[in-house]
Amino acid sequence: MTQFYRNYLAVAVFAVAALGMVGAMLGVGRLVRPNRPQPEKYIAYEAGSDPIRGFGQSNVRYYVYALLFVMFDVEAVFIFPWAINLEALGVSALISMIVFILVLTLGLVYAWRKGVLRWA
Amino acid sequence: MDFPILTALILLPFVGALFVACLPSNRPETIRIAGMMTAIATLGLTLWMLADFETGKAGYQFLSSHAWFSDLGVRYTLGVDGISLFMVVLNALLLPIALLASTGVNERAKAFTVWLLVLEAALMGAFLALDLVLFFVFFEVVLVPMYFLIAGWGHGRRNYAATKFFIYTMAGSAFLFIGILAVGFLHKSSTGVLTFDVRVLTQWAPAGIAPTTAAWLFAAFTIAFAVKVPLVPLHTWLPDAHTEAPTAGSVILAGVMLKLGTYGFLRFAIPIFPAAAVKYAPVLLTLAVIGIIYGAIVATMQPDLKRLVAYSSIAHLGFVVLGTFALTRQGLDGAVFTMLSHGLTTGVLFLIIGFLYERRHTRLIADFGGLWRSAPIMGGLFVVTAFASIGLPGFSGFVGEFLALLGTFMGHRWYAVVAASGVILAAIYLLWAVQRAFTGVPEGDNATISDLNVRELACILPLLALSLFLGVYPKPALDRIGPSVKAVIAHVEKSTSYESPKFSKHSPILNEERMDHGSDEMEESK
Amino acid sequence: MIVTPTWYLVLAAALFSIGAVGMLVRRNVIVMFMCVELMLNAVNLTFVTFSKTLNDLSGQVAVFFVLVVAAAEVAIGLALIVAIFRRRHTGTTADDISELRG
Amino acid sequence: MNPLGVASIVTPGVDWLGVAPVALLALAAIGIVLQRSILRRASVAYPSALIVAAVGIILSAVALIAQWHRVQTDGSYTTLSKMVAVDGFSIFIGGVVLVATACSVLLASRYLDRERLDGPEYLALMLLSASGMLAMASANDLIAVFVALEIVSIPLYVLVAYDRRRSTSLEAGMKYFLLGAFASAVFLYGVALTYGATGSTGLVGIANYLSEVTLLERGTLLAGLVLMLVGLGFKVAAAPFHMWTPDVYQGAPTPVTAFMASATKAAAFAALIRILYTALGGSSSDWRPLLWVLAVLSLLVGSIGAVIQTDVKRMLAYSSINHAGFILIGVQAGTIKGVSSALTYLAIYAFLAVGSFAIVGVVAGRGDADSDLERFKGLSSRRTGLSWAFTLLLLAQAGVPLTAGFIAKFGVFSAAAGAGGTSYVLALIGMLTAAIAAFVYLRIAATMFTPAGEGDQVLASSKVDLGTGIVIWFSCALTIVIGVAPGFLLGLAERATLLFLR
Repeated sequence: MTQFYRNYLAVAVFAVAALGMVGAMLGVGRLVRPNRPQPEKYIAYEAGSDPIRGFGQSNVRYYVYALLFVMFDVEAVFIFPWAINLEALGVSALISMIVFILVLTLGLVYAWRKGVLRWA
Repeated sequence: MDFPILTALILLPFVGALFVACLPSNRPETIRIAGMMTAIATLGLTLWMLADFETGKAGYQFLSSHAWFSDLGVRYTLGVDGISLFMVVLNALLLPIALLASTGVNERAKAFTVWLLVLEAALMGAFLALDLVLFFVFFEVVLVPMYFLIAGWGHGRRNYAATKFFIYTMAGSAFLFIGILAVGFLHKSSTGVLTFDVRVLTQWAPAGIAPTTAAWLFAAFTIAFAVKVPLVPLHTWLPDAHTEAPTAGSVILAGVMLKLGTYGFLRFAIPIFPAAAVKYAPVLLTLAVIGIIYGAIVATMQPDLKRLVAYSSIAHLGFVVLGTFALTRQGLDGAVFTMLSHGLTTGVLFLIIGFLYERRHTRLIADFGGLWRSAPIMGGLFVVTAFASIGLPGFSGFVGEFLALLGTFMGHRWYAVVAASGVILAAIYLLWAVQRAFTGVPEGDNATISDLNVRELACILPLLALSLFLGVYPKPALDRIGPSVKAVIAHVEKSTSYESPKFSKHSPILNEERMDHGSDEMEESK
Repeated sequence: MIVTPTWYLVLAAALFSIGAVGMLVRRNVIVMFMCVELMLNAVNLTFVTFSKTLNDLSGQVAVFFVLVVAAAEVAIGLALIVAIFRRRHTGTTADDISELRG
Repeated sequence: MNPLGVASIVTPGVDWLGVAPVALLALAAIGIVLQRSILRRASVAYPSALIVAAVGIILSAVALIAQWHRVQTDGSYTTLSKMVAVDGFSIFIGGVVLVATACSVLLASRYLDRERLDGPEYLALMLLSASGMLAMASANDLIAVFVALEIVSIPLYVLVAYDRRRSTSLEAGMKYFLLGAFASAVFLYGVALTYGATGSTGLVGIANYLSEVTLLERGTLLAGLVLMLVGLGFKVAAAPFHMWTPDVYQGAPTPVTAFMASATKAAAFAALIRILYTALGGSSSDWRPLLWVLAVLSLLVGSIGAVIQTDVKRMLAYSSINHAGFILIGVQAGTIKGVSSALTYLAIYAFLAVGSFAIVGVVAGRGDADSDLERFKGLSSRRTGLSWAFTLLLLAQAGVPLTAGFIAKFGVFSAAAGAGGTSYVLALIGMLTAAIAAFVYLRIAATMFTPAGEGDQVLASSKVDLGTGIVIWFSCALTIVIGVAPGFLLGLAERATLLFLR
């Protein structure tokens, strides 16, 4: 196999892994979640806000999720360059990144413990 | 001197103030006694210094000097000479009297006593400091106790008066501070040493600073001192402050604090910038004359006794500035002597007005009348004091103002002539006030007014006696003032082309030989 | 037509000015907030352009930091806006929020 | 070396002592968040968070002292590939920030309890902000300055709006956030332009480039300089970038105001001084006139603006603008003396501000309800000690001799006199505005000593708790001690400036 194809092999492996991961997550979700069909769940904008009275005040919760998402999204800015050079950077960089992610995780844990993630 | 007597003079009232501050505030008698003891001890120390003071020497005595904050070239340097000596004595003398006169202050007596003692300490420091920055420190610190005395125990619009007083002086001293820094740093850039020592700068500055720069710096110093004196366009804080201040505050304010301005001219502005002082002397002489006439005329029209005396202070200090910027020995002698004498006589006037106010709760001349008949001792003493203040021969006021006018006459004839009319105006406003308030038939409350008691007499009599003594026999004071003043004139003459006018041999009244002792010409002129 | 680095710099300056002016002119808090973001991104463009012309990487590194900081500011800013709306249920202009004045 | 044969990248060496003060504070903040995640009971959470905060501050201070000794013997040094400078300057400012932080933490306990606010979060945010300030004091690279600035600001936005039930607090937070973010963006654009003009973001790199190359076209560099000055001008509350100050100082919880006035100002000035002196020291003729104008405007706006206020917190906010002007007098001198005088001023102003706001916090009472001047009427009869302490601090702020305020002003004025020329004019303006500002201070003092009339509503002020008491005593004692014997502080500032890395 040429070098050229070997590179693409990595892509293929990643593609399969990604598909598998998504499948596994959905499958596990299907196994775990309760199944109680209700008519309200089929209305558009089901998740909390009332479609009739328009864009109300009650959707503050979305912000919390958006904020959390932004924080973890930005994490990627540092993780990408780090990941590309991981081998060259050595162990100390690995430790640094672990610490970094731990700090971010701590934030998430804190938010969870404060009850921010609870919907109702 | 082994014992640092000058430091002790500053520290003693301050320590006394701290001690009083620690006493329980519900024991006003204890507080008063402790305050009085401190003030009397300070007076004793001052008298000891006065006794030890070597008459006939021009330089600073009892010198002591220590590093303070050396990074910035500031030293703690104290010394006393003939110019500051009597200011220190006056300060020490007036304070126990001010305390004694304030036994009626029952509201927050502790704070009152503490502030008065702090005021004394700060004033001592200002008169003794020989480092420009140290002087400035005390010059500014003085404002704080005085502010609280006026704002806390004053009358009427006391907050307004106190704030006006504070802001005026602080704005003035802004110029002084920049001037001080400029002198220090100019000295540094030419010699490499950062110092604010008056003795060093006085020797260096006349030749070391360019004439234009010196003129600007002289102006900066002058503004600050002119506010304090106060000279006429900058005087408006004084009537308010005096009127609203409690009696003790007025006594110290007029007696000692105003002299900080004239003292500043004599000690700093003239010796450091002699050329500028000579050049701009006419400006200051003019302001002084305006002050004398204006103060007297406005005093005549005042309905309020205290305001009247306040304006008369402006006139009296005009004489001091007049004598100072005459730049003659006689003029300076007269200036320093008037500083002392004005402290005594105006102090008494404020005291008597204060006692009157305690009885009648008014100071308006129109509310009084016929007091002499109901309170003969008070009336008599008031008239005597009025005479002393006018400058009747035989009282100290005469000696000072005569010398100041004489000194001015030698070099600036017309200024002296115009200023002399101020003496007549003084007679008009004071005697007219006496006539309205004390003569006639008493009516209503005026008829039942009680006469001065022993405590009040104890406040007044020493000052009056001293004024009388110095008026008859001024030699002890002039002997001590003379050499220092002579040195100032000699310094000005040495560092500029200025020559102070001397009496010509043909003078019909006096001649040069007789001028050697200040006391001689007094006897002559009588 | 050749697009030189100057074009990018001018574009960035224009974006920055639009943001700055918008910040000063607009009264809607969310729009003001967006203006700040616009300014930050104009700065990013400037950094990248200079990094390219100077052939120096530190400009691009700077962009990473700016991105992260901008995200953090978004988080705080939105949280503040939400808190204010919860508290008063009024409009979103800066004039509505003015109890403090001297 | 490694199996795939990739060339290894040399990561920058870390001098752990150099970053220890910053890291320890940040660690303490993280520790508080962690233990808050574990401990849920409020009664346990706050005391334990307080202990963590105290340990963090103390350890950070110990690290600073260790740095000081090391710098004394080995001289200044940089670490993290010249991003962080460890020198006398950074340590001095770090000390000021730590003291101010400790005081603000002491003030906070009572306040949080009184307002029923969540304590541990507050402490974590404050420590995080303080760690940013320490980083700012030693930031030796424009990007590091920016990141540090944001670490300072972002927690502060939250702290200002911390009292979410009070709409004024939220409003102040919003204002501070919008203007702060704007200022950061402006500052950052200045950084980008400076980077474009010199090809470096490191302060030493910029200085080297400017000393080697004569720029033909200085426009970009000057624009960068001006924009950076504008950005930092916002942070130090210098006019004409002061608009947010009165509103934010008034609306913020009082302990936060104290923290902002003392620590934030010190840190922002540290960054300003380091950028100007280290990176642009060679072109001081460019920035000195700019600072001159900033100083004059700050002096005038601060003093005159204060006169027309009726709220004590707003008065103190304007006075803080005025003080920024005084510090700028020292900075604009462009000399070593100027730096050391600015350091002295910052140190002195820090405890004056903390003490003053502590007292305002006590008087304003529950809900920070009302810091109106009327509220202070007759304070002397209700709280004699408190009113005297406040009077002392106010007099010191006015610059009355024998208080620390005089030493501060004396320092900056002698720096101005040493620089000569137009600095004299500046010094004179400064003194005159000090007289105007004195009017404001006296007005507050006079109000306290005016007995409350019949109609005046006398609300009960809250009690002085231990923490607040310590802070007030501490600042009053320092005011007098430094006022009478300033040698130690002046020597320390002098020493710190000599070890200033340039």
